Amino acid sequence: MQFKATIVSNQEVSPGYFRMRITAPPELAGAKPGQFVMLRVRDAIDPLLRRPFGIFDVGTVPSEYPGCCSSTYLELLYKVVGKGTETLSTYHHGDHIDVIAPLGTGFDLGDPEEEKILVGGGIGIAPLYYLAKSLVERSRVRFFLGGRNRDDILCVTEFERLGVETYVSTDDGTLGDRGLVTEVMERHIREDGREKTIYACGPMPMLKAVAGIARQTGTPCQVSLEAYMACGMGACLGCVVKGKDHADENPDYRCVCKDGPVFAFDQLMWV
Amino acid sequence: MQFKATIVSNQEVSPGYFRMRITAPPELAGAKPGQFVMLRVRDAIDPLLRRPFGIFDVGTVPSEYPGCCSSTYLELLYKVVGKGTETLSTYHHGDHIDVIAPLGTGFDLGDPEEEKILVGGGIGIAPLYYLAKSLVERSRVRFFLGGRNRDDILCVTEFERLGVETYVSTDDGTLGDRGLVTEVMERHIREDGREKTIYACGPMPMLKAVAGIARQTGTPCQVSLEAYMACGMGACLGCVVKGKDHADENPDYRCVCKDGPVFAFDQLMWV
Amino acid sequence: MNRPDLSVEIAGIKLRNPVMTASGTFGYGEEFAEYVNLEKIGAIITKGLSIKPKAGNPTPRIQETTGGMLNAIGLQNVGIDAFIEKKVPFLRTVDTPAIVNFFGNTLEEYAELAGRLDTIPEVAGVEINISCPNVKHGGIVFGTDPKAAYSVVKAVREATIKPVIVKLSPNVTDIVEMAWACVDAEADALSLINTLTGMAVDLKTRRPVLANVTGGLSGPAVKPVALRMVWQVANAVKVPVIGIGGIMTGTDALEFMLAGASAVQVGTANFLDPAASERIAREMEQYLVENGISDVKELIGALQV
Amino acid sequence: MNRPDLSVEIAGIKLRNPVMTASGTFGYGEEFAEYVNLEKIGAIITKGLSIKPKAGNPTPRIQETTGGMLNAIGLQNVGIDAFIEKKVPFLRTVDTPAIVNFFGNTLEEYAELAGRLDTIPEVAGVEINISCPNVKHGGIVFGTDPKAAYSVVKAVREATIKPVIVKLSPNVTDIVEMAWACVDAEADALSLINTLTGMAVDLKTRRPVLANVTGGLSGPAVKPVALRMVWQVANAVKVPVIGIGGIMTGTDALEFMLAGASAVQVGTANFLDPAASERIAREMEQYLVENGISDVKELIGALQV
Ligand SMILES: Cc1cc2nc3c(=O)[nH]c(=O)nc-3n(C[C@H](O)[C@H](O)[C@H](O)COP(=O)(O)OP(=O)(O)OC[C@H]3O[C@@H](n4cnc5c(N)ncnc54)[C@H](O)[C@@H]3O)c2cc1C
Ligand SMILES: Cc1cc2nc3c(=O)[nH]c(=O)nc-3n(C[C@H](O)[C@H](O)[C@H](O)COP(=O)(O)OP(=O)(O)OC[C@H]3O[C@@H](n4cnc5c(N)ncnc54)[C@H](O)[C@@H]3O)c2cc1C
Ligand SMILES: Cc1cc2nc3c(=O)[nH]c(=O)nc-3n(C[C@H](O)[C@H](O)[C@H](O)COP(=O)(O)O)c2cc1C
Ligand SMILES: Cc1cc2nc3c(=O)[nH]c(=O)nc-3n(C[C@H](O)[C@H](O)[C@H](O)COP(=O)(O)O)c2cc1C
Ligand code: FES
Ligand code: FES
Repeated sequence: MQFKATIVSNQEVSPGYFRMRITAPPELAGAKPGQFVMLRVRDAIDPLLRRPFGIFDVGTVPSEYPGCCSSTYLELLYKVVGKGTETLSTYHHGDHIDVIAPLGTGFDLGDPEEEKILVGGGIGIAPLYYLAKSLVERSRVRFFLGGRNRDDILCVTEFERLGVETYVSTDDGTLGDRGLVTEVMERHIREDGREKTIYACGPMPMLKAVAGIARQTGTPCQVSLEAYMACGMGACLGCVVKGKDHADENPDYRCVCKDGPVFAFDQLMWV
Repeated sequence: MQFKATIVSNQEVSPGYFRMRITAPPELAGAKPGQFVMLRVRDAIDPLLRRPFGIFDVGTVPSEYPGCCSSTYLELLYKVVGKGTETLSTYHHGDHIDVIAPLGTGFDLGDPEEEKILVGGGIGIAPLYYLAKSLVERSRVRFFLGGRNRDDILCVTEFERLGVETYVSTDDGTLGDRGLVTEVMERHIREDGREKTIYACGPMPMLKAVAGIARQTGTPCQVSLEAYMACGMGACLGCVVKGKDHADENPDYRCVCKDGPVFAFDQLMWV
Repeated sequence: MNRPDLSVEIAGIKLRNPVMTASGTFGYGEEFAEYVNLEKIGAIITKGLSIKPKAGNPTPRIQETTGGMLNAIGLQNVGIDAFIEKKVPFLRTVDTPAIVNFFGNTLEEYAELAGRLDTIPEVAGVEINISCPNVKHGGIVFGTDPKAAYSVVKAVREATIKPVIVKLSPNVTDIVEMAWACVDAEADALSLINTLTGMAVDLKTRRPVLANVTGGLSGPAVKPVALRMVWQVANAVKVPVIGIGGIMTGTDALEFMLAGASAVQVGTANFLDPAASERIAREMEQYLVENGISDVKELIGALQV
Repeated sequence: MNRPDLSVEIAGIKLRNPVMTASGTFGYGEEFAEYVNLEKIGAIITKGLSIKPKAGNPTPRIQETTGGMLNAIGLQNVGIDAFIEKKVPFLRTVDTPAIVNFFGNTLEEYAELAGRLDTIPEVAGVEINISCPNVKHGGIVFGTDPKAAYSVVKAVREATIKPVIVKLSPNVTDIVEMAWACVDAEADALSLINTLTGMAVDLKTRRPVLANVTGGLSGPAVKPVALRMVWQVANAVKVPVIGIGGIMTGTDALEFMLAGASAVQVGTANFLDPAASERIAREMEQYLVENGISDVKELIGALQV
């Protein structure tokens, strides 16, 4: 659905990373982890297109006035990389923004009995918090979180507060283990033989490594992808990725916006 | 010169009309009445071009800190008509804006002995306040101010405080006399035989009427024109008006930005 | 005042208002049903169709530019069989004309597809894309050479009795010459403009941003070019002209009508505001009401030059 | 690291850096002297010149559009006599090459003007405007027909030994064909793009905004089209190509160089930021320093496709 949201708060949580809370209609309380929003950053033509962001969290707070109904909010976590996110970062409590949400399919929460392994690279943790929140009530959840340096490591406390075991690694060793998050994750999951599912979001090289590990270890794995998007609703075909059966004569393109952004890793063509 | 100014204040003085004070380098204290500024409304591409505004006032205030030097300010008076002025109207104390000023030639203050007649239509009064301030020390000044209705009549008190005799008229009679400002002005100036000069700024039909009166009564008259501008410095030739000798074979185009915006009425071709 | 009359007729297709959705920016209608009341717009034009399914270009396929966007989708589409099976059933439920945009790689393909579309009752008319700049053999020749345009329009004309709209490419020296060729071949209406060919470069990677290198520019950035071409063509031909290019508001749409368009298409605007087409129709109606104009057709070509 | 080398040579004209100012947007240099250190830019290209003074079009002559602007100045200029008398003396005082952009109404006028410019020592080279879309007989034919372009370039070539740059119009089906024609006629370099023909309409008055009805579109809106054409032409010809169209920043300029331009021109940007040309040269230098590139010429055509 399309709605005008009011910005509740917009805070820089680490240099260049912001966490923003916006109001939402009650229907949004039903958004699934892994779904995303399209924001119209300004009510003008620059930037022109909407910008996609994962849903970091969804919640409902009781009204401040007794007898009034409660209100729903959405949270986003974003990194400033260009003019859209720069503009977003200037917004204050009380400013308004046009939102389309929830979009896309979400993560499949799967079997509660099995263990859940979450892997996030940099800003790729954005959709994983709401996922962790939904999973941790029913399953054991371990969260592997990596970045180039300590500034890229966000919201560890929030994840730990959920009761999620959190493992941090950075490329330069400035926080947690030194090394790639995928290496750390692989070491841990190879140790035990429990049934598990991997959920991953982050840069493409990380996702490729995760998919490789999933294939080798025979572990089910869901990945959340990014792509340039114009419409966000499966109409423009700008955001496609190749599905596993893709061939030029018999195209199997999937829309990241509509068929995804979450895909089972074995549904995609990784080369 | 080009400089970054800080906005000191930006107040709505009548519905849709704003008065804005910005900081300026000390050199601006030498700006002449009738000169103008080009503002870059946003440091972005929308709006793309700078917007021209007359200088409503210039002044110098002593510093708040003893021993520190004094500081210069510029004031603008503007009407919200489109996206540039709309954006301007949202600025607050402390915001910054890129300015080129002073531009153009100003009014010729002429002989102090003669009487000065100022005629302003709507937002056309913007350059007349600073002019009145400069004239009133030396000459008798009468100011005729017209608008469609009372909301278009601005800053009467400010003019009166200078010691200027102010005559208000509106098309609908909601403030001052009912009727066109040019009719009111004509009635007054025909009454006496004193030497005078007319200074006028406002919409084209008003300026044409003023020029007609000046011609008939043989009164010297300076008009301040508006035009679409791109550069403001005589380079693009976007803003030209026809000079009195204009012919297609022998063009006599004058740049409003550089040769004007103030012209002696008899230097222009009025048809 | 009574509600103003917004209806127009294009090549025999009756539209409740002049706002259609541009091909490739509105999917098959269904995708936008949640955001737009499809029965409040003039017509739905569906994504460019070919006989066989088409893969399109590698990604990245889109890039924002100043005031516009580049796309190099490469005409990915489901092909006519899947269209009939999966898309037509939805269109049948909507009481708004569906116009099918299509293309071929050869004259024969154009004619074959036109023939098959002719048999589908849900298809109110066809729009021939002779101008897609993305596909090497998918229109580039037809769209920039008047003789080729003539023959493709002729071939389609002979294969269908449905109204035939020809969509013109702006990437030509003389748009009027192209328009004449299409009208000579008995096009019922012309729509313009398709996208201007452009390119974006990434300084960091030293590569073109689009995998296809070049792409089609659309959005408000191209509106002045579109208006100019619509004005030129509307002054030169007798068939109705449909204005396309950077239309974001009711005012934009009405400007195209003044320049001579009998209807308009809304493309890129659907991405920023999925309800754009319905909103634009509403804004047009508001304008008519506020200005006491009883019939939008009064404005067609009413520009005083 | 030593300061990187930003110098380039275009048709024998040595430039300290690749940034020139585009004709018509920088007057005769003098107008901007207060805002730009003219000795920090590559070259000054002066306002389009004709033999006799030219009145240009009625006003309004300019209109802002989304991400760009339309102009229909109509080539108003002082004529060659006043140019020599009033503008050359200033240019003489500036240690930066001055390139004179000019046009004629006939082949003979082009040749005559080229001959007169040939005798002025302060003129480092000439840029032929064969592409102005505003004046009915002032370039529209020369700029869109390869044969006419060939003959005008040939006529100029024979009238001057100064470096000859030909400025191409983007309003053509095939820009490469135009480029070839000019190179065949021995142009020393090509510059592109001139403005795209566009139009704006005022709904309130129901009139065209520009008195001339149509005008030339420039600014960031046209950059994708300009980049595409520069890339096409640079890949097709051996002479240096000068990139023009919507350049606002050092990054924009470097993108054009990757696409194959040996130098660039800055037009509309001078209006928003009168110091734009100097700033863009500085930003280019900064980029080279930050990326350890010792010579800007390494980037020319370095796009990996
Ligand atoms: C489904 C989805 C969910 C996303 N969730 C988040 C999120 O939760 N938090 C977050 O910070 N970011 C997220 N992104 C990425 C985010 O959309 C882009 O960072 C944002 O659109 C950039 O806008 P901009 O105007 O600031 O940058 P631009 O000026 O548009 O571009 C700056 C740089 O960012 C890159 N970029 C721009 N758009 C995208 C894109 N859509 N995908 C990948 N790279 C891009 C460009 O290549 C360029 O290098 C998500 C993207 C998708 C597709
Ligand atoms: C020398 C000069 C001095 C001026 N001084 C003042 C002043 O002191 N106070 C003030 O409020 N305005 C002044 N103006 C007019 C002011 O520049 C325009 O109102 C402003 O540029 C409009 O910008 P916008 O983006 O809000 O409107 P836009 O969206 O650009 O246009 C909105 C409407 O305003 C008209 N308009 C736009 N620009 C101009 C222009 N340059 N001249 C005339 N009409 C225009 C358009 O035709 C359109 O109808 C002056 C103009 C000039 C040339
Ligand atoms: C993503 C995208 C896909 C498009 N696909 C098609 C297409 O399949 N067939 C076609 O004729 N035009 C296609 N177009 C062109 C549009 O229909 C329209 O002509 C163009 O975008 C200009 O209008 P606009 O500025 O309103 O977007 C496409 C445009 C975009 C942006
Ligand atoms: C106001 C204006 C006047 C121009 N006059 C000329 C001219 O006299 N001769 C010419 O060859 N190009 C002229 N041009 C075109 C520019 O030189 C340049 O090619 C075009 O503006 C594109 O560059 P830009 O997007 O950086 O402005 C003019 C452009 C503008 C905006
Ligand atoms: S963004 Fe348009 S189809 Fe996915
Ligand atoms: S605004 Fe450019 S010459 Fe006056």
